Amino acid sequence: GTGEAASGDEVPVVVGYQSKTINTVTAGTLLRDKGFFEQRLAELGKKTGKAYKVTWQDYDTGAPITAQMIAGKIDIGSMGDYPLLINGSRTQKQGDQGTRMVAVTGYNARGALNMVVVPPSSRARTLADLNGQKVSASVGSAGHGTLVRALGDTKVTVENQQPSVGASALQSGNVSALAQFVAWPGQLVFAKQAKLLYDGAALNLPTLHGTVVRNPFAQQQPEVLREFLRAQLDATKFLHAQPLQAAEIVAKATGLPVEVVYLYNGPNGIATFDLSLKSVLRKALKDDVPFLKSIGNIDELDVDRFIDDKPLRDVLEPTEDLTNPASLGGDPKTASEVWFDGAAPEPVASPAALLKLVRDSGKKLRVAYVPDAETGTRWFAEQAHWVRSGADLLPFTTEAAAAKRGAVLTFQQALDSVER
Amino acid sequence: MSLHVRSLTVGYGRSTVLSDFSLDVGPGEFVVVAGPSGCGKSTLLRAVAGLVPFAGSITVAGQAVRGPSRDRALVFQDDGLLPWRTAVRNVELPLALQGVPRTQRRARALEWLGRVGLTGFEDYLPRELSGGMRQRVQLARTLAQQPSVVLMDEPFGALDAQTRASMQDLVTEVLDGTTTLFVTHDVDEAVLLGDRVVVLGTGEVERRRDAILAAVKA
Amino acid sequence: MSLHVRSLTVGYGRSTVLSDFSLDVGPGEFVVVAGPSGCGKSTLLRAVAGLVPFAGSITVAGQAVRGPSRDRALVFQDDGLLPWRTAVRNVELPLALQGVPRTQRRARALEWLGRVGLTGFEDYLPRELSGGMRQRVQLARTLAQQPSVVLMDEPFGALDAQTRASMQDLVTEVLDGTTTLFVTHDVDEAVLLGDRVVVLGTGEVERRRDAILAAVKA
Amino acid sequence: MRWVLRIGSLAVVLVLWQLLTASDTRAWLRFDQLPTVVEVVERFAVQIGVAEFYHDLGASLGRIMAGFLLAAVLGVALGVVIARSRWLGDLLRPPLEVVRPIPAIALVPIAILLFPTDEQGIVFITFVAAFFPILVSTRHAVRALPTIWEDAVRTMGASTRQVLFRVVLPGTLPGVFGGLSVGMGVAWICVISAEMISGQFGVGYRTWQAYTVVDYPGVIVGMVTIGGLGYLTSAAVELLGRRVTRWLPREALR
Amino acid sequence: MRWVLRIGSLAVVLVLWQLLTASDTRAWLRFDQLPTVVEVVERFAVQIGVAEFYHDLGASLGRIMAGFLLAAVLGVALGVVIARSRWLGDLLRPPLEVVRPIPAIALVPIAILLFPTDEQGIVFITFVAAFFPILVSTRHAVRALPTIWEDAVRTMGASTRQVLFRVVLPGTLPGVFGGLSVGMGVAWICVISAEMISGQFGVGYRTWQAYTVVDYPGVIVGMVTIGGLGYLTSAAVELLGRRVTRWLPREALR
Ligand SMILES: Nc1ncnc2c1ncn2[C@@H]1O[C@H](COP(=O)(O)OP(=O)(O)OP(=O)(O)O)[C@@H](O)[C@H]1O
Ligand SMILES: Nc1ncnc2c1ncn2[C@@H]1O[C@H](COP(=O)(O)OP(=O)(O)OP(=O)(O)O)[C@@H](O)[C@H]1O
Ligand SMILES: [Mg+2]
Ligand SMILES: [Mg+2]
Repeated sequence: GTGEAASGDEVPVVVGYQSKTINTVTAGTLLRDKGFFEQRLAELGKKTGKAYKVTWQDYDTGAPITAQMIAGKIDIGSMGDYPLLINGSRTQKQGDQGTRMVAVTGYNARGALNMVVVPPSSRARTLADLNGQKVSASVGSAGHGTLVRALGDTKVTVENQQPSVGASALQSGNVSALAQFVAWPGQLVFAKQAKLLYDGAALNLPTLHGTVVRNPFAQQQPEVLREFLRAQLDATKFLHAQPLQAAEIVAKATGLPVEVVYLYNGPNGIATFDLSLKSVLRKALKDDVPFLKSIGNIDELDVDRFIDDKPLRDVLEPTEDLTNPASLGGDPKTASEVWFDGAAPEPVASPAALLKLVRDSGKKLRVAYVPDAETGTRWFAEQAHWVRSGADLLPFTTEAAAAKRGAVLTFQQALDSVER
Repeated sequence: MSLHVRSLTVGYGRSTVLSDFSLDVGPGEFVVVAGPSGCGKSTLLRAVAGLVPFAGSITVAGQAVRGPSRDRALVFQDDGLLPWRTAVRNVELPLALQGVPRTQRRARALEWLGRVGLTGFEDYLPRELSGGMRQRVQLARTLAQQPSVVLMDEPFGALDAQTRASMQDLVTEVLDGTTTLFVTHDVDEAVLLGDRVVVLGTGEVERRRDAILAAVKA
Repeated sequence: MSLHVRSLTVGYGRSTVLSDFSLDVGPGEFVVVAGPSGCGKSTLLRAVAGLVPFAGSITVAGQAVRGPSRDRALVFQDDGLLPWRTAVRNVELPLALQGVPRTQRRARALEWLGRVGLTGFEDYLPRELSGGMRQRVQLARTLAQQPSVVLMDEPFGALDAQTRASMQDLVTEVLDGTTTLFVTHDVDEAVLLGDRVVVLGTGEVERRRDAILAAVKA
Repeated sequence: MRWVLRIGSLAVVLVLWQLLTASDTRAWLRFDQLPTVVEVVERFAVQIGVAEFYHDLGASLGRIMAGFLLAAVLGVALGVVIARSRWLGDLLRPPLEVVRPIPAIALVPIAILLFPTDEQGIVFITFVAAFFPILVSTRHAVRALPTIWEDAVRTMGASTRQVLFRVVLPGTLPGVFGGLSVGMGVAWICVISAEMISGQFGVGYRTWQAYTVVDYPGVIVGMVTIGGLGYLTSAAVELLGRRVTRWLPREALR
Repeated sequence: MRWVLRIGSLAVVLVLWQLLTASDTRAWLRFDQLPTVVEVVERFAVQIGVAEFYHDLGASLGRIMAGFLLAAVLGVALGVVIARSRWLGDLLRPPLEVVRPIPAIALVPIAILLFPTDEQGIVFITFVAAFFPILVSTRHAVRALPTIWEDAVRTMGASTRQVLFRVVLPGTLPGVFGGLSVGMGVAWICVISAEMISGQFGVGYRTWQAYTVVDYPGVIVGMVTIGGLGYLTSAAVELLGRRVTRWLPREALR
């Protein structure tokens, strides 16, 4: 135990995080790299006269973090919505010895954090085309939940695999599709190893990641928890102010391409970073409980008891506002971004303007981001599906959504057809 | 020390090898055991050494035999040397087990090796020695142990006449006064060494040959 | 078949055991090899069997020896039986290797076991047999093989006088006309069986004892 | 009597576990969070009523047996070859020795990318797991084989092949069966890694699944099931081993 | 000459791999998605310039050595005891045999719950991995030991302890070293499972992390590193084994 093992003047704090789950960077990778937590603890130390020693542990999923928290070896952790619920239900038995969710790291109000991708050569256009085929998902993860809800009557065989195992299976052709959470879909699509079949935003159900703390730790070291939340707020503000720099830090620490991190964590990105435990998000968590119970992953969970926003209220004034504080400026429905080789990313007012700029500038394109015309999901312009609508060209994340609006163009065709 | 075997019965599961066999050996007596192949000579020696379970009783100096002891040494018919120890270290072994200090025991082992004619071979592993040489290392090892009862199972079977003669001399000298059971098929050897010859056979007859022996030894 | 050993030199790394040794054995001749313990008798037999590398030449019926062959069988001084095969299956082994059908080879093996006096022990594993019994199984195995050259390394060393005599009779009968090298320390045996005795020694002297033999055999 | 002792010792372990976990003992080792025997037994009782449980058992057993049999044949064959042929030994040992310590889980991506179907990949991983212990034990057993038996059959005119089948194989059986027993154990300890590929069923898959949702009684039911299956399969190997090595001198003492 | 062959054989394997992967061969086995040798070497070149790489090496080596040494001592001791004492054998074998096949990964949650620190848990898992092969090989080696050596020293008055140290241990060394070599290999194949606990560093941890971002060259660099370390440590065990078993008859033939 770390909190209770605090002996003398040294207070150990163990933080568990998932570097690759980039929706949690403000409580993990970025926070660690910027040293905000250590700085704040140093300040606190001056007042309390204690020294604080932070240990960071990086895991690939939420399960080991929960396991370590049950064992009393991790004090503060961060993970996605379903793992959060499992964490809460497993520790609920322990009563006051259990855990509490104290903050959100990031969320997507429509659910675009989860997607289904297929190999580039796949002929499938909609989920229904997967009927009778094998789809890889991590059962009990948010990606799985999205898949099940979106499938409706379509019958598929779910291969329950870890995300990385599923990615291998997708590449080898042993499964027809992969349903996963951030950053898998973006990463596979960016590496041209997959294309997007289904965007979770179509479900319009929020998905989120959050921070949990071990109750005994929160009670014994309330000021440390407070400083953690302050530091998480520091990291969130830094990400809002310096999205590119933040993306580069995360990319370097995780080995993910910066273009993928910037897709999710950049301005108007798929992930909105905000600590507030908004009521829509609480409701989303409660709505997930029956699903997890139905597949036998949890017994019961009192979400209201599990969520504790008192510590957070000491740190900030929570908000219910759903707009992304990291903004590109202009109309968030159309604001796009283009990133030429050797230059910094620059905002463009609309997808059509972006096409024109790319074609006319003659510069080599590194990556470009456009918002889906329907859901607003930020996506790679080159992997988007384009439809002409009057004088305008509209991007869609999936071919199925685009086809409903007219003839579907590739990025290259869209470039060629944009007005001079 | 006197050795008394009373109603000894030894069986190996499917066959009874010795049944109701008795033998008395006086202190310091040298008894030759003879008999046809497979009659149970080795079995008798192993029983006295305490290496096989038996029915009946065996006593040495009044003490019942319950298991092996350093007082009853056995020269095995098969090769009983430890293959990972050189000749000299095999001879050192009983001394080491008796707690003789390292330098002393090496000197004594080398001396015994010399007496069986193996000076120069002390660093050879058993697999580098000839059959007769290995028998002599075993002999040296047993003599170095200085037990009060010596059991020898065809110890000179692989030796040429000349080497055998000098080993016989050695044994006669060293084991003088030591109670000994000695298995051999060589009649001359039996006559030369034995105070008495016991012939195991189908009926486990014991034949006294004291008269003959007395005549020859005179 | 005639056997010619020319300038044979065998060494084991640290020691040269035989050097520049020559020997001629005529077809069907029975040569006894004798000599002090460790002089190289077993080494000579192993060289002729093709089991150790050597310098010089060994030819059998004009063919140079390059490795082991079924024409040159060896009765080992140590126990050469396969411990996982029963007595009869050990005797069957050379027959099996020669492709004799299963039923036939069992019958023949049983017959050979009978001739060495081991009827009733065919299902015993080697570890269940006495030393002399194992030697006889080895003998049966070699005779069953019917090689054209037989090499025997003290095959009767562990046998009592009576059994030894009957084995000698057997060998004389069966190996009549077979070229044989026979190591023994028993002078009577040498005289009885050998057409000629070769004594290996420090100088590898060869001593003809034909005269004596002729007198005894007459 | 012996069976009483054997079963009794298992019972003692269970009682100890129950006591330690139920009393939340925390003396250096911490038993407070581990599930109690009663919890596990309850879960087990539920599991054995579910058809899926038997499906898992069958699937895992089949995979392990396939991988193990392949490994037994190839491991013994290559072990003998490497130990006896200096040339082939020098050729094959370096790559094999470098591949040998590679973790079973690290083979998961390779197995998926290399093999057309999941089942092949799973069998491949169990094969690799069992293969190396068998190979190494066989190699060591061949090295320790006395030379006289081989010399004996060679003077009977045995060919290299006959020496292998008449002497080397039977003579090394005690060591080889040691390797087979270890190989069977290692195949089971890699069953989770292998079945990570599976995505649908198998005891290892189910156990890992329980862990990903931090369901400890589920994990322990999986472990007990694997322990039981592993015990049975190893016991079968050991029994067979005992039967074919009855000739060992020590066997007379039992 | 022998070294040329040994290194040559590794080179041939590498060239083959490069050819198969670079040409995207897909003939039953599918090499098209695997990284080429060149990609892996490039990544390796980057890795060996990073201080963290050496930190990982050191950490994993330390953990493996600690677990292995513990396993060697306990495995040999218990293996001998179980093989020689019928009573203790009946008592200890059932629980041990049931625990033996339990997957290393399945021990991860247990190790987390049971041990106060992560390092202890990691060493525990490597210990368990190496322990059973050593135990089983020792047990089999003791069973195959000729009886005559023991009889010989007992007639010299050796105590049970002396029989163990003078006969059983040296006599079983060939088999025990087979077990140690296998145990070392199995300890490495479980290093990823063990270091899943770590969350911070270690070669196994790093390899698994590379896989969680589907970085195949990174995974293969990890596998090669583990292969190399495993090779070196097993080679050390084998070398030591060869030195202490020079007395084997077959050693004269080398
Ligand atoms: N593997 C070996 N390594 C080294 N030296 C050996 C080896 N085998 C035999 N020797 C040596 O060769 C010599 C002759 O051995 P060999 O077995 O041929 O003797 P032998 O005449 O058969 O003796 P014995 O009558 O005692 O059986 C001995 O001095 C022995 O030490
Ligand atoms: N382990 C065993 N299992 C079964 N029978 C055995 C065992 N050991 C010995 N025997 C039998 O016991 C009998 C006597 O064997 P023992 O070795 O005592 O004979 P021996 O008189 O020493 O013969 P030899 O002169 O040939 O050495 C033999 O018939 C043998 O088959
Ligand atoms: Mg005998
Ligand atoms: Mg000899």
